[in-house]
Order: sequence, then structure tokens, then C-alpha cells
Amino acid sequence: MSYVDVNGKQIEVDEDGFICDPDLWNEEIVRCFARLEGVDELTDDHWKVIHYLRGYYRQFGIAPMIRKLCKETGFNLQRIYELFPSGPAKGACKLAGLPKPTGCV
Amino acid sequence: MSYVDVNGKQIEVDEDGFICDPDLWNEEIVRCFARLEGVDELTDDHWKVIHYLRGYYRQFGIAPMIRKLCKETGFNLQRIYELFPSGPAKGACKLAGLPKPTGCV
Amino acid sequence: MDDRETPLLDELEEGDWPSFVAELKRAAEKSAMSADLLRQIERSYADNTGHWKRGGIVGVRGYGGGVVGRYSAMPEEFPGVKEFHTLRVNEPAGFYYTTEKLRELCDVWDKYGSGLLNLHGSTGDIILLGTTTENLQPCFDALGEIGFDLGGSGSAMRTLSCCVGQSRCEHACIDTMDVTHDLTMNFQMEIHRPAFPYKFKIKVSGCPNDCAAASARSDLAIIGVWRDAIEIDQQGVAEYVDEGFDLFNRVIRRCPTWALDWDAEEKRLKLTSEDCVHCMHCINEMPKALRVGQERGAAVLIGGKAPVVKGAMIGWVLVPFMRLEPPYQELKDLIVQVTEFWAEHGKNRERLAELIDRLGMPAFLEGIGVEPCPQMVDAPRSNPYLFWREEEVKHA
Amino acid sequence: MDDRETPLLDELEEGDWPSFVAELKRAAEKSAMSADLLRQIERSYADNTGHWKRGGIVGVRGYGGGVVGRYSAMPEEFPGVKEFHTLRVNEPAGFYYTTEKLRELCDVWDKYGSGLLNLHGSTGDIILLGTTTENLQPCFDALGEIGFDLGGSGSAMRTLSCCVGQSRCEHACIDTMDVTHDLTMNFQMEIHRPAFPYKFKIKVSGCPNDCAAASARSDLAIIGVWRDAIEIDQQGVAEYVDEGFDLFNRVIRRCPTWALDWDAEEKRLKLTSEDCVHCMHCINEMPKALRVGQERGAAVLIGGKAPVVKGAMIGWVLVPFMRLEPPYQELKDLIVQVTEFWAEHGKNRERLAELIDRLGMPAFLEGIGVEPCPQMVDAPRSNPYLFWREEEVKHA
Amino acid sequence: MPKTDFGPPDYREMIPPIVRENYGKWRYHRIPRPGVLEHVSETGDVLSSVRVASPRLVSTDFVREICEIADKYCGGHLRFTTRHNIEFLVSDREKLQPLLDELEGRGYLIGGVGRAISNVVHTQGWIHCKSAVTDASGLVKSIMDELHDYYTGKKPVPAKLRIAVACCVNMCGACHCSDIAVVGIHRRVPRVNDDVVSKSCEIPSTIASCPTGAIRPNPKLKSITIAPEKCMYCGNCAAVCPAIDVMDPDTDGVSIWVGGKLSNARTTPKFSRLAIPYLPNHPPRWPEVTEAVKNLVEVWRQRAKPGERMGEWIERIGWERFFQITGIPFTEKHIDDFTHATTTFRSSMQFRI
Amino acid sequence: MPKTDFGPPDYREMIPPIVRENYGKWRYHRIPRPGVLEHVSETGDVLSSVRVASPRLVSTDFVREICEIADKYCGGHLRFTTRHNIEFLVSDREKLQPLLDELEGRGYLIGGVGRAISNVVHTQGWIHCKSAVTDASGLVKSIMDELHDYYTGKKPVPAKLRIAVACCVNMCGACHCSDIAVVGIHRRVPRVNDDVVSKSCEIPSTIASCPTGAIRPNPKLKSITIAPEKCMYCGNCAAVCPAIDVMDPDTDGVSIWVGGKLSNARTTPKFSRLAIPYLPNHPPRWPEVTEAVKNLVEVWRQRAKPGERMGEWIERIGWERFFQITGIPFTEKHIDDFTHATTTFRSSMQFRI
Ligand code: SRM
Ligand code: SRM
Ligand code: SRM
Ligand code: SRM
Ligand code: SF4
Ligand code: SF4
Ligand code: SF4
Ligand code: SF4
Ligand code: SF4
Ligand code: SF4
Ligand code: SF4
Ligand code: SF4
Repeated sequence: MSYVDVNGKQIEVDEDGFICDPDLWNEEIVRCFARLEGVDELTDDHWKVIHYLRGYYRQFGIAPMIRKLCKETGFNLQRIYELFPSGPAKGACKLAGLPKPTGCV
Repeated sequence: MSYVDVNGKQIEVDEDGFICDPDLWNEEIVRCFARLEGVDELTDDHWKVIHYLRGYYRQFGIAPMIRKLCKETGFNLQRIYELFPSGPAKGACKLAGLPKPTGCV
Repeated sequence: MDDRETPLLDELEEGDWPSFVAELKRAAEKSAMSADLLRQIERSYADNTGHWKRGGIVGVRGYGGGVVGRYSAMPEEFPGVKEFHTLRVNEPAGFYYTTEKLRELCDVWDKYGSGLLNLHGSTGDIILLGTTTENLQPCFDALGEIGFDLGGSGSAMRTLSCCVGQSRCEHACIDTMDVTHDLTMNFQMEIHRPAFPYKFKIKVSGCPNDCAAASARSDLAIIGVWRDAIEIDQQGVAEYVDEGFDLFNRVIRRCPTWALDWDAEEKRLKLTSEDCVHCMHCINEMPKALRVGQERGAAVLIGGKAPVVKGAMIGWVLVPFMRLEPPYQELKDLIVQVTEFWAEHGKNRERLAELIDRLGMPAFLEGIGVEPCPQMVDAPRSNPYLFWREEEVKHA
Repeated sequence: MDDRETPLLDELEEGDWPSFVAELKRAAEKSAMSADLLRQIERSYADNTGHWKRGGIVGVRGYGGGVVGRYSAMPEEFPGVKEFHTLRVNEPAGFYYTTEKLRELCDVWDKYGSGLLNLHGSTGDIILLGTTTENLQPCFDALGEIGFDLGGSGSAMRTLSCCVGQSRCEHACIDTMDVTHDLTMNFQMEIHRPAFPYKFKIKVSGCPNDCAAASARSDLAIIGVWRDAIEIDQQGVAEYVDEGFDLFNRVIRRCPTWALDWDAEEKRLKLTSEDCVHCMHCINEMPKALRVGQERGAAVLIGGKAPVVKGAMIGWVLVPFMRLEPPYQELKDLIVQVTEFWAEHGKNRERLAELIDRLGMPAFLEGIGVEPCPQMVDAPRSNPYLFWREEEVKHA
Repeated sequence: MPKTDFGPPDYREMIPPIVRENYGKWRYHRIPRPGVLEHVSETGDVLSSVRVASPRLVSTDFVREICEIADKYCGGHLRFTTRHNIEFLVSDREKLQPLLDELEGRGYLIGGVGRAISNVVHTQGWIHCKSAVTDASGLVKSIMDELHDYYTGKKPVPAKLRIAVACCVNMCGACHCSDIAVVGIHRRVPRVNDDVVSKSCEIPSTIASCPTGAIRPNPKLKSITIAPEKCMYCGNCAAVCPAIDVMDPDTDGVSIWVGGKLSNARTTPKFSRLAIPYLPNHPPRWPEVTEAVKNLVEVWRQRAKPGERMGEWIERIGWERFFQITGIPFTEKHIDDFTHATTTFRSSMQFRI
Repeated sequence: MPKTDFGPPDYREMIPPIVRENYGKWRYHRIPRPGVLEHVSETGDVLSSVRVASPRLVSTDFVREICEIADKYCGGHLRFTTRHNIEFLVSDREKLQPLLDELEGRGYLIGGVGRAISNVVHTQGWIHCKSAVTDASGLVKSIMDELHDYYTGKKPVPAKLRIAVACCVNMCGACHCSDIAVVGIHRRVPRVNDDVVSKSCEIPSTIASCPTGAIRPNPKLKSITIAPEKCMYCGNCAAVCPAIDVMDPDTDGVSIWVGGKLSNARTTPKFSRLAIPYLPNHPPRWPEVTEAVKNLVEVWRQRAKPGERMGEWIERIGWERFFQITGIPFTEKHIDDFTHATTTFRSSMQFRI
């Protein structure tokens, strides 16, 4: 396991940079992760996606399917990749503090 | 629908003589039904079967399978027919105030 | 009864095929019940729907089945069929009768019932069609006098039936009628006092032609088969060929496993016996020349049934070969094993096939103590979802 | 690297079949990653188990897939494979290469990765086996320079692949390579940015021989077929026969529908074309004399997949015949219809076949607007459990 | 206690002497004329069995009549077949022709043997069953009035053809494995009387009775609810629970199934498959059903090879062509969507286009 | 933004001139010697393809080596087959024999064409996959070291034979439709780390991932529980949830499946069927597996008719005899008990006793 320094706090993440204890998640962590994922500025659109993901996960215990994410946020897939260049799973879910999605490889 | 006179009370039964409203069931009814089913005297053994049937029905919402009935009461099939000459379904269940069993015809 | 009362049914008196309406009328002349039956049926034809009530649990003393209760839904209009129960009467094996016995039966039935009957019901019973609750017991008693007992109904072992077998068929590998009669006598308790999760049917066919339709209609089918080579009378075959019989197209090419070949020079039919799957086709086509082998016995198939609930099934091979000689102990033991397991694990109204489907064939086989064999399957499993018992894995 | 470090693997350098261990060693000479890979594999051989961690979500910017992340479970011991991700590189249709292109690829891979690769992965990709997270992006960029893009991974449309088709096969009813390339270009978005419930595979075979194994390994298989009669060069057939070819046993008898017959007098092969089910057998056996017909197109089969979760499937006929000419619009529309329906109704990790199994084929067909046809089934349903739409019943 | 468990008459007392003497000794048989089987024993004895159609639903007088005939020609013995035909068993060769003459004189139909259409296995229908969607006896009579020439052998057919009729999907016959099966079906979701459910229904059994899991408990009403989109009207719930009604004369109908068989000859036993999902239920003559059955028989009769049963013929020509030739439309209803549906989908390129 | 979505190299730039010129014009082919295909075009052109075995897992130097050969004899063109063989494409007839000589000289195996065993389709194994029960590459090498004579044509076989190896039941190949398939299997119920589940598992997905419904939620621990009697160790839950571990070197093993195929020639595509449920996982040479595969090949080779593939041969002689001849015991494991099990039970009297 490795650690990411978030304003001095050591946050444990797995090899892929996903947070190990989702309970530790907070907005500062997002900002820090964002930089690592190539997101320079966190806009409202970013937050919309992040909040949607967290809400969905809290309710259903799983990450939404991408199609659902697009539908509910109103962003098409292209736009999601603009917001999160490493994609919804590697990018958005990671920032939202979700467990690694189970979509297949 | 027809009615059976139980000590002056008219109890509604279907063509087969099964009680229409199981909530009306009581021991007097049993005694009356018993006569109609050719059971001359209600012994402890009879009551054991009847109480078992009612208990099971209350718990599971269905009549027990015959095999279960035999096992739990300790009476073999032969004995059940001695107690209730018209058999466990037509005889015992009817006396116990259960709905008509769904075993096939 | 007035002829014009049944204009719709009357149409079914026309035509060459024997008419059940004629029979209804014949009975109606003697029986008020039958007359009302005729009227109620006419009403069904007019309304396009049946007029019987659901339910009907009636019977005779000491038995849990053998009678199907039936009440008219329009008893005021058709009082004769207010109660119109049928008695299922166990047929003699092979459906053979002396006219004397049949007449006795008719007399009893004219006395206690509608005078209408089915020869036979599709399970095999003689169906005495329509009597009152009151008449059930006396009718049963009178039947007993002439040697007719009731058959099965409800969650019981049902009346057995069989093909004509050795009594009139050259193909019979087993004595179907004797097996049927013997099992029937042996399982009287199971037939008359329902104690199973659901119905349980047994039928017996003498060979794979399955003239008793056993594999589709019985939870346990007993079907005769042999395991040595087909007996070939080469002279007989040559005669067929000489008479212009198209051996190649009628037989050789249609053998499912190409087990046969014709040696034109030697005028010999060659059989690769290990390829023969006992389909009967060649024997059926040339009964004068070919004959089932000498090592005879039966296979036991299980699970045949109609569509409800999990879909229709055609019986599955449980035992590919079993010798069958009186007193058929091995067979009886197997039936007990199977029904015991089912009675123990089956749910209410769950047929044997459905139980096996739910628990898995391996679990069932283990439960009844039968060894797996390749004849049981068309092909081994294709999915990798294998179970392992703890002992097996530990030793590895 | 010391030879005695890998005694177990060394045994696999013996024998005539080309050795992957030799390849590992060749790569290990140049690459520290490969050297550690070799060591870790040796350890696996000793321990009887793999030493990779689960998980691994890494990639390149702008894509959601194309890389399979992999981390060693023993990074201290084998630091070279601490990160050991594979890049799935989309192969050119038909697996044809110029040596120039292959060399360029090798150069890039020696620079950024382990120097080990699979030609090819079983989906069809070039699998570049092992690089670090850091090197992913530069490697991808360098691949782009030489014209290699990534293929699919994750819940995406996967890299397509096909048989050699018209480029080298006389049986090809469609231009498999062009279809593959065209679809690949058309569906770049779906390949690179996973947005489906699960993986979705497409493979293309030129005829029912299915040399791309499409029907077993693709959610949507495109398989060439014709619908007029097989072209018969009678002269050619006669030559086969004259040369002693056993026409009856090798062809006529093995045609699954007995569509062929040999007229020995006229020396003509007679084809009952309506009986031909395009199995290819006769054409395969006599390629010099028989040929697929002229009205050519493809069938589309859906649902092929491996065992997990509901069991393995072989593709089911969805469209029995479709003409396939560029720009393949009908086919593309169909693919969009199918994937849209699946994306809309499928659950996470539910393959197309599993969705159809869950909802029923009739509901699926209605959903994608394809008319039912008898080619879709081996036989119509046998259970009486039919659904009726309200409109249908009302009009009755 | 009354006498019980004594079982049926012993067959040994029912069989005629010739059968007793040649039991297990029959060598072969031939069919000298339609409707007659001639079994030859290794003892040299010859037994002629004359097969005659029966409506199955008969009066005692009918029985007495056939007994009378059997007394006259068969030494007082007769039998019935597993398909409900009557068989007169003639051991005295002299009596065969007179028997045939008398039977014909009385209007009996002789046939059903060998390559023929035999009697129809059927069920109770409106005569006695509470579940009957249609009337089996009436359907059989209507159909066989059209087809009896194939029974008597006046018109030859390529092979045995077994027809079965069932008045509901319980299929109290071997409909599911018949060359042609006629089955009554419902098409409307059952109506539930909640009040009666709460009193006389074993709710768990009723829920378990539904093949497609369409039934949910409705605890509020102490009743159950049927999900209409899941219900395919099999009526099994109505068999289990008296408070459920599935009958509906307006929408009930008849379906037709083809290609089943049971013998193992050549091909293994086969299920019947859906041909026509719905035809109207039109007593007393069911013209649509009769017509459809006749069409199926005719199409088969004219095209099958000798010895080829319905299902074998269809498999040879392919279901694609079966639908084309018969003119029956292929619809989404023909595609299975029950438990094992996927195993019936075509997983190959072997089809006709 | 970097360049994206430009797709693979265009095949038109990859194919050799002879292919470009004869695209769609090939008339027939013949197999002049094992491992060589000769395609004849309607233009008269002849293309010889020389097929050579590849370990599939190769180094860049290997690739450079084959490129060098292709430059010398094939104008700088080559291709790979769908089963990972290398094909050298020779348009200049003169160069064919020298190419063959050079290949043989360098120790390449030429073969896999026509009636032969071709290359083994296989998977990553311990080389790269986290799910690998066994090592695919090692198994392939061990098996093919025994069978290469059937690849090169030194020993002829009756028909094509396709072998596939997969390191787990995900079967990343077409194992499920191969003449012989070798598949790694687990035999122990996975272990669950409840603590990790609660943190990094999508519980609903994990529950849904189990084919047999063995997984239940365990709300108390915010985790899940596996019912051991329902689990058949497929490992799918472990693929979905990082907290589940199914690996167990002590009990893991290898299974063997036979009789699958994919072509539509003669018979329709078939699934492979279980032959041997378990053999030990014995690297580096897997003697038990190698032996078993060889036995299967030999038995088939000696008994099948010309042109008869493994599954066709088995179906002709019957599974009963297959088990008898191969000496493989038939056990309860061979009897299906998954969803469509009942459709695989023998519903006929057609069997060998
Ligand atoms: C009388 C008979 C039809 C006939 O006219 O021949 C018959 C009549 C009934 N059958 Fe049957 N079955 C009859 C043979 C069959 C057969 C054929 C056989 O036994 O060979 C089958 C198919 C084989 C099988 O058992 O699967 C059959 C499958 C059913 C089923 C569906 C069972 C299933 O598992 O799918 C039911 C439904 C039920 O049990 O609730 C049923 C239920 C019924 C009931 C009892 C319906 C009911 O609940 O009231 C029918 C009573 C009709 C009546 O009022 O008399 N009957 N039933 C047959 C019995 C006659 C006899 O004893 O000889
Ligand atoms: C690399 C490859 C095997 C190979 O050595 O060739 C492969 C490797 C993996 N497959 Fe596969 N599959 C590969 C072709 C296949 C195929 C064959 C095909 O595509 O033609 C199949 C069967 C067809 C199918 O898709 O059903 C296949 C069926 C699976 C499955 C089971 C899917 C199912 O629905 O049954 C999984 C399980 C999963 O998705 O979690 C799977 C999962 C995997 C994973 C991603 C396992 C994992 O979760 O880590 C493997 C990654 C190994 C690694 O570390 O690189 N792989 N996988 C193949 C991809 C190479 C390529 O892109 O060219
Ligand atoms: C009398 C009867 C047995 C009984 O105990 O009652 C019987 C008797 C004979 N059957 Fe049968 N079968 C009888 C019902 C059946 C049934 C069951 C059914 O129809 O419900 C079958 C299975 C039907 C199916 O496959 O769907 C049946 C399938 C056969 C076959 C196989 C035909 C085929 O090619 O598929 C033969 C062989 C033959 O006819 O060549 C056969 C042959 C025979 C032979 C020739 C056997 C013999 O040598 O005596 C008998 C005369 C045949 C005939 O009628 O053409 N019997 N036979 C049954 C007469 C029924 C009827 O009245 O029509
Ligand atoms: C090169 C290749 C296509 C490609 O794009 O790479 C190919 C090429 C040819 N196949 Fe194939 N098949 C190729 C994989 C397949 C596959 C797929 C697989 O194995 O994964 C199949 C389906 C396998 C199966 O059924 O399980 C396949 C089933 C066939 C068949 C059917 C054989 C049969 O009787 O079942 C033929 C016809 C024949 O050989 O007579 C065939 C015929 C041919 C012909 C003769 C076609 C032609 O006229 O050019 C080619 C040479 C055959 C040969 O190698 O004997 N090809 N062929 C593949 C070579 C694979 C290899 O390296 O061995
Ligand atoms: S099943 Fe066989 S033994 Fe019985 S009557 Fe038919 S042909 Fe004869
Ligand atoms: S009984 Fe059937 S399988 Fe056996 S040889 Fe005769 S036709 Fe062939
Ligand atoms: S699938 Fe057909 S077209 Fe393609 S290579 Fe094979 S034989 Fe040729
Ligand atoms: S392609 Fe197949 S089905 Fe068609 S004629 Fe040739 S062998 Fe027969
Ligand atoms: S088929 Fe249905 S309606 Fe007819 S008798 Fe059987 S249960 Fe009754
Ligand atoms: S009719 Fe059949 S499908 Fe409909 S609810 Fe009742 S049992 Fe279920
Ligand atoms: S078969 Fe299993 S272990 Fe092998 S590569 Fe595929 S997923 Fe990995
Ligand atoms: S290993 Fe497979 S069967 Fe066992 S719990 Fe996991 S998913 Fe279910």
C-alpha cells in the first residue's frame, strides 16, 4: 500500500491510487487526487459528477453504469472524458472515493 | 353453500363439508364434523392430530404433507386412517378447520 | 328427453366417427343424471365454457383417493349433476376383459351411477363417470363384490398401466402385464392412501417402441430392452430383399447409428452390435427376419410428466438395464428408494422430475444409492461448475 | 542472469515445440523487467500459484481502456515487475503485417516495455506484455506515431478480429477484413471509452467454417453465407470420382441433410438446393469442383460467450441473411440497436446473452425492432407458456 | 371395515385361451388388411386382432353391445388398446370375415393399425373437468369426422400419426409428445377474489404454483397479487386456490402443436412444438381447428417419405420450410421464453435462408 | 490532447501485392505438403503459405527474426493465423523450397494445416493473469512437446484437432468449443476478508456475480457470506471483489474437456464436455495432464474414421463407449447440475448397454 500526502495527512491508497478507507474521503482529498489524475481545476461540472457518484453509491452500494451517469448528469461521454481525462472509472470514481469499479478489464 | 347445524348454530360449509370461515372453528364444530366423517369418538389421538394440523397451518399457512404429519404425531398412515376413516385430507384436515388441501386429485 | 333440447350437441351425432353424444343420449334414456349431464354440456356448448365447480374432496372409507369429486356450478338448473363424482377403477393389466366381467361392471354402474364411463382414462383406469356422494360407498362395495378395486388419485401412486407385452407382441422383452399386476398388488397402500408430495405414475412398455407412452406420462417408466445382439434370420432377410423390399432406404440408411450393412454378394445383413442402440426400427420393419436379443430386461426412466410447473419432461434414464423376473424385488426396492427420497425432500405438489431439477441429479443419485453411469446423459456436462466433496479434496 | 536461477522453467526449454521460456530469457537479456518476470514465474512454478495482485486500473489520457493493469504481489523480491501492465494494441485486420511495421513496433516496445509480447491475444490484439504506469502514456504516444492505436478492454466494445477472408480464401462470402476495419474505425468511441454493461465482442468469419471462432467468442458474430445454390463444376466432380475419391462415404453420406446425390450414369452430382444448410462440408471436401453460391451476404449471430455467469453460449441466429456492401450501414445500425438496448436494460457485468435470457428473446426482438423468423430457433417452443399482448386478445 | 386393497382383476383370468397358450411365444405379425393384426406364434397359432374405433366416453349399453359381439366371435374376450381402441381377438380364423362384416354392418370403423391415424387420446373437457377450456370429446369428434379415412386405411398415410387433445395445459394425455396436439389455452390473467383467498387459500402453495413467479403475497388484504406482465395464464394457481378464476369464454382458445413422438424408432422421443398459438374455441364443430389439423395432415401426407412421421418430416425439411409450406405465420410466440429457452435458439449456421 | 481514435493500421497497407491483386479471386487451394497451403487464383496466380508454430509469447527479437525470414522469401510480408501460427506468404514459387529449408534448418516446426493438430489457443497463466490457477504457456509447451508430430504431419490424424488451454474457468479462448480443452479449476470455497469487503467491495455486484446464488449479504459485518454447499469455486466473486480469495495451491487443479467444435461442417457447433474433472497441477511438466491429453488423441486417432473430428467420433460411438475405451471413470461430476441440466439427461431408450 502507498500513501498520498493530503495537506500533511497521509491517506492510504492502493496501487491504482484508490482510497483504501472510503470513510476518510473529503473534499480536500478530491482536490489532491484531482491533480494526480490530470484535472487542473475542479469546476462545478466536476463536482456535479462527483456528488452524483457518491450519492448513487451511498444508495445502491455500487457505482452507477456509465450510461446512467451520463443520463443523470446530462454530460455525454465525450464531456466526461474532458472533465476526467483518465475516464469515469479511473478518474471520476477515484475522486469520488468509491471502491474500484467492477466493470471488467 | 350449505350449512351444518352445530348445537343450533348454522356453520357455513362448502359442498365437501369444509368450513368456509376458518375463524369460526371451535371444538364443538370438531365434534359435530367428526360424526359426519364417521369418527364415533374423539380420543386423545384424534386431538393430537387435529392440534398438530392447526398448529402447522397457523405457522406455515399450508397443511403439512402426510409424511410430516405421521412423523410428527408418531402415527403411521394405517393408524391415521383408523382414526379418520376418510383419510387425513377429507377427514383430519376438515375436522381441524383447514382449507381444502391442495394435494392433487 | 326431448330431442330439440340439445341442438348444438345434436350436430355431433352426424359424421362417421363414433359419437359420444349418441352415447350420452343412450345413457340419458336410462339415467336422470346423464340426462342432466347432457343438458349441462349443451349449455357449455352454448356458453363456450364449462359449468363445473372447483374442489371436490369425497371418497370411500379407508381410502384417501380413487374418487374425483365434482359438483355442478348450476345445480338448480341441472339437479341431476349437482353431485357428479367419478370413480377411478383400476383396470386389469393389459386392458383385457372377459365379457362377463364387463357386464358385471355395467350392472353395478347402472345401479349406482350415470351409466357413462370411459374405457379408459388416460392413466389407465376405468373411469366411472358420475355418481352422488351418497352412492360412493355402496358403489365401491358392490365393485368389490365383483373384484374391482379403486385406482389412484391425489398425491398417491397412480394406477399402473402397460402395453400388451408378451401376451400378444413378439417384441416384448419383459412380461409387462405381470410386472404391472405385481407392482399394483405390492403398492396397494401407496395407491389408495395418498402420502406423497404429489402424484406418482408408473407405466410399463415391453420394448423401446413404448406403446404405453410410458416415457412421457410416468414418473417412473419401465421399458423393456435387450443387451445382446439382435437375432438375425439371414434367410428371412434375403426373402425380404428378394421380394423387392428396399433394404437400403427403408432400413440401413435409417438406422440411427449406421449399425447395419448389407453384403450383397453374401446376401447377409451385417450388424455391428456395439453400435446398435435398440431403437427397434429394423426389427419393426422386418419382424419376420429380425428379433430382439435373448438377454432381456428393462430400463427404468424417471421424471416423465406434463408441463405444469417446470415444463414437460420425457423420462430420464436411471437404470439402463435390469433383469426382471418375479418377484421383481430389485425393481420394487428401487421404487421404494425413489419414492422415499422424494417423499422426504419433495415440496407439496413437486413432481419427482422437479425435485431432481431442484436438487441436482448427482444429489438425487447419492440419495437413492444408485451409481452414476454414462447412459444417464446424452452428453456429460459442458459447464465447469463442479462440486467437490470435502473428502475428495482433502486426499489430493 | 544466472542460468541456475530457474531450474524449473529450464525444463521447458527442452523439447521440440517452440519454447516460451527461451523467449522469456531472450527478453530477459535486454530487459530488467523481463528478468524479474522470469524469476517471478519460476517462483510460481515452485509455489504452484500465481503471484499477481488483483486490481489494476491504469490507462492513458482520453481512453477508458486498452490497458490491463498488473502489479506483482511480491514487489520487493521482483521489483522489475512491481508494475507490469499490458497494452492491448489493435491488430490490423486479418493479422497481416509488413516486416517494416512489425520492426517499428518492436523498437517502441523495447524502448518502453519488457520486450515481450503476444502475437496475438485471443481476442485479436497485439498484447504488449509489461510496462510501468509511468511509461504507459509515452508508449501510447510512440505507438501512435507508428500508427498503432489501442484496442478495447473493460466494459467496452472489444477489438474486432476476423478470418483471412477474401484476401486468401476461396470460400469467403464477405470481405471480412474490410468489414472488420470499417467497423473498427466506426466504433472507435465505443472501443476506447467503456460505456456498456460489460464487454462486447465482434468477430467476422467469411463462411460457416468460422475460422475466426466467432460464434463462440463474440457477442455479435458476423458470418458469411450464400443463399442461392452451390456452384457445381460437374466436370470437376467427375474428375474427383475418376481419381478414386469416395464420393459416397466422404460427401454424400455426410451431408447433414442428404441434399446431394450422385447420378452414376450421367456422372452428375445432383443437389437439392432447398435442402442445403450451407454447412460447407461438400465444398471443403471438393474445393476444386464446388463453390459457394453467388448471392452472398452474412448472418448475424448474437450472444456467444465464455461460461461466467450463466454458462457458455454459442451465438444465436439474429439475422439469417444480410447483404454486406460498404459502408455496411444496415449492419452498423443493427449493432447500434443491439448495444443500445443492452446498455439500456443490461445490469452491471451482464453479457448480452444473459440479458436476452433474462428478458426473453421475444422482448429483445421487439426492443431492437427485428422481426422473428424461424431461422432463429432450432425448433419452436414446446411449453404452452405463451404471452399475449392486450391488443391481440381484445380483437379476438 | 369394508374390504380394501384387493386390487384389480387378475389379468390371467381375463386373457383368452389363445393368449394364455402363446404367452411370450409370438414370433411375428403382419397386417393382412387395414385394422387387422395377425400375430403368429412359434406354436403355429395365429391370433387376429380387429381394431375398432371407440368414442371412449361410452354408455353401459355400448359396452354390452361390444360384449355381445365378442361373445359371438371371440369366445367372450376383448381388450382395449392404450389409445382406447377396442380390439376383438379372434382365434378361430373362420370367424374373422363374419366379424368384420358384422362390425361394418353395424357402422363400426375398423382401422388404426400400422401406417394410419389411430384413435385420439383425449381428456374430459366440459363433460367432467372443472379446468376445461374447451371440450375434448367434441373436438375429437369434429376432427375425426374429417380424418376417419386415414383411420380406416381408405386413404393411406406415410406413417403412424398420433393426435391428442387436451382441454387445458395440464395436458392429461401425452399431448406434449404427439404428432399433432390440440390444447385449450387461456389468454387472460386470472381474477382473484381477495376475500375468499384470505379464508380458503393456502397462500404459500399458490405462490409456489406459478411457473413464472407472477404471484406475490398481498399481506394487506391477506391475499395475493398477480403481476400481469409475468402471467402466461396457465391456470395452475386456479387449480390450487379456489379463489382464483382463470376461465374467460371471450378470450379462451385452442392451440396446435406438432412433431412430437414417443417411440425410439430411428429418432429419439420428441416434444411437440408450437405450430398455431391460437384458434377460436367454436363449438360444436370447431371449424378453424378442424381445418388446421386437416391441413397439417394433408401437407405431411403429401410430402413425407414413406415411414416418416410428422416430426421426422419436419426435421428433414426444416422448420423454416414447415412454416412456409403450411402457410402458418411464424411469430414471437414460437420463440421459447421459458426456463430453457436459450437451449432452443439456433446456435449454428445450419439453416435454410 | 494527444492523438486518439485513429485505429489500427489499414490492412490494405499490410497485405502483400499478390493478395491485393487476387483479393476475392481465389478459386481453390490444395495442400502440397504438410504445413503448406497453395491457393490458386482465377488470375492463375498461386500463393503458397507456409505455416509455422509460434509460442505466441515471444520476444521482440523473435519477431525481428521472422521478419528477417519474411524479407528474404516473402517480400517483407507475413501474417498470423487466428490460432497464433505464423504464415509466410510466398508468391515466388522458386522461393518456397529454400524457405522451407531455412525454416527447418532453424528448427521451426512447419505444420498445422489440414488434417492436423494446430497451435494451441491459450491464455496468460502465471505470466500475467491474477486469476490464473495454472500456467497456460507451460501446459501448452508440455503438451505440444508430446504432440508436435501431429502438428508437422509426421503422424497423420483423422481430422483437424483443436486444443485450447485456459488457466481458469473464465476460459479466455474458445475452450468451451474445442476438441480438447484443458482448464484450470479451483476446488475450495473462497475465503472472505470481511474487513476489506466492508471497505472496498461493491456488495450487490458481488452477490450478483455468483452463478449459483451462494453469496448472501452479511449485514452485521457489512460483509458477505458464502454458503459452502452451493459454491462450486468458479472464482467469479473473487474477480469482482478484492476481498475474496479463491486461490489454493493445495487443492487447485486442471480439468479436461472434449468434443467441442465450431465449424458448421457436417454437424453444428458443439460445446466441449467434461472428460476428466481433476488432475493435479504439476509444473513444470504436468505429466498427468500431458498423459491424459495424449491418451485422448491416441484413442481418437486410432479409431475415428477419416475426416471425423473428436466430437463426431464420440457421438458416433456413444459417450458410454468413450468412457469405456479411454478408461476414464464416469462419475457424478459428469452429470450436469447447473441451470439447463435436465436438457442434458438422456430422454430416450437409445443407448448402449
Ligand atoms: C381423467 C383424466 C383425463 C382423462 O379423461 O383421461 C384426468 C383428469 C384430470 N387431471 Fe390429469 N387426468 C388424467 C390423466 C393425466 C395424465 C396422463 C397419464 O396419467 O398418463 C397426465 C399427464 C402425465 C402427468 O401426470 O404428468 C395428467 C396431468 C395432469 C396434471 C398436470 C400434472 C403436471 O405435473 O404437469 C394435472 C394438474 C393437477 O394435478 O392439478 C391434472 C389434473 C387433473 C384433474 C384432476 C383436474 C382437477 O384438478 O380437477 C382432472 C380431473 C378431471 C375430472 O373431473 O375427472 N392432470 N393427467 C386422466 C386420468 C384417468 C385415469 O385415471 O385413467
Ligand atoms: C489476454 C487475454 C488472454 C490471452 O492471453 O489471450 C485475456 C485475459 C484476461 N481476461 Fe479474458 N482474455 C482474453 C480473451 C478472452 C476471450 C476470447 C476472445 O475474446 O475471443 C474470452 C472468451 C469470450 C468471451 O468474452 O466470453 C475471455 C473471457 C473472459 C472472461 C469471462 C467472460 C464471460 O462472460 O464469461 C473474463 C472474466 C471477467 O470479465 O471478469 C475475462 C477476464 C480476463 C482478465 C481481464 C482477468 C482479469 O480480470 O484480470 C484477463 C487479464 C489477463 C492479463 O493479466 O492480461 N476474460 N477473454 C485475452 C485478450 C487478448 C486480446 O485482447 O486479444
Ligand atoms: C395395441 C398397442 C399396445 C397396447 O397395449 O394397446 C400397440 C401395438 C402395437 N404396436 Fe405400438 N401399440 C400401441 C400404442 C403405441 C404407442 C402409444 C400411443 O400411441 O399412445 C406408440 C408410441 C407412439 C409414438 O411414438 O408417439 C406406439 C409405437 C409403435 C411403434 C413405433 C412407430 C414409429 O415408427 O415411430 C411400432 C413399430 C411399428 O409400427 O412399426 C409399434 C408396433 C406395434 C405392434 C406392431 C407391435 C406388435 O408386433 O404387436 C403392435 C401393432 C401396431 C399397430 O397398431 O400398428 N408401436 N404404439 C397400442 C395401440 C394403440 C392404438 O390403439 O392405436
Ligand atoms: C488460417 C486460418 C484463418 C485465419 O484467418 O487465420 C484458416 C484457414 C483455413 N481454413 Fe480454417 N482457418 C483457421 C482457423 C479455423 C478455425 C478457428 C480455430 O481453430 O480457432 C476453425 C474452427 C475450428 C472448429 O471447428 O472448432 C476452422 C475450421 C475450418 C474448417 C472446418 C473443419 C471441419 O471439418 O470441422 C475448414 C474446412 C476444412 O479444413 O476442410 C477450414 C478450412 C480452411 C481453409 C482450407 C480455407 C481456405 O480454403 O483457405 C484454410 C486453410 C485450412 C487449414 O489450415 O487447414 N477451416 N479454421 C486459421 C488457421 C488457424 C491455425 O493456425 O490453425
Ligand atoms: S411396447 Fe414393444 S412390446 Fe409393447 S406392444 Fe409395443 S412393440 Fe410390443
Ligand atoms: S435396432 Fe435400431 S439401432 Fe439397432 S440396428 Fe436396428 S435400426 Fe439400428
Ligand atoms: S471462415 Fe471461411 S472464408 Fe474465412 S478463412 Fe475460413 S474457410 Fe475461408
Ligand atoms: S454445403 Fe453441407 S448441407 Fe449443403 S449440400 Fe454441401 S454438405 Fe450438404
Ligand atoms: S386437460 Fe385440463 S381440463 Fe382436461 S381433463 Fe386434464 S386437467 Fe381437466
Ligand atoms: S395463471 Fe399461471 S402464470 Fe398466471 S398467475 Fe396463475 S399460475 Fe402464474
Ligand atoms: S483464463 Fe482466467 S486466468 Fe487465464 S487469462 Fe483468462 S481470466 Fe486470466
Ligand atoms: S467461487 Fe463462484 S460459486 Fe463460489 S461463491 Fe464465488 S462466485 Fe459463487
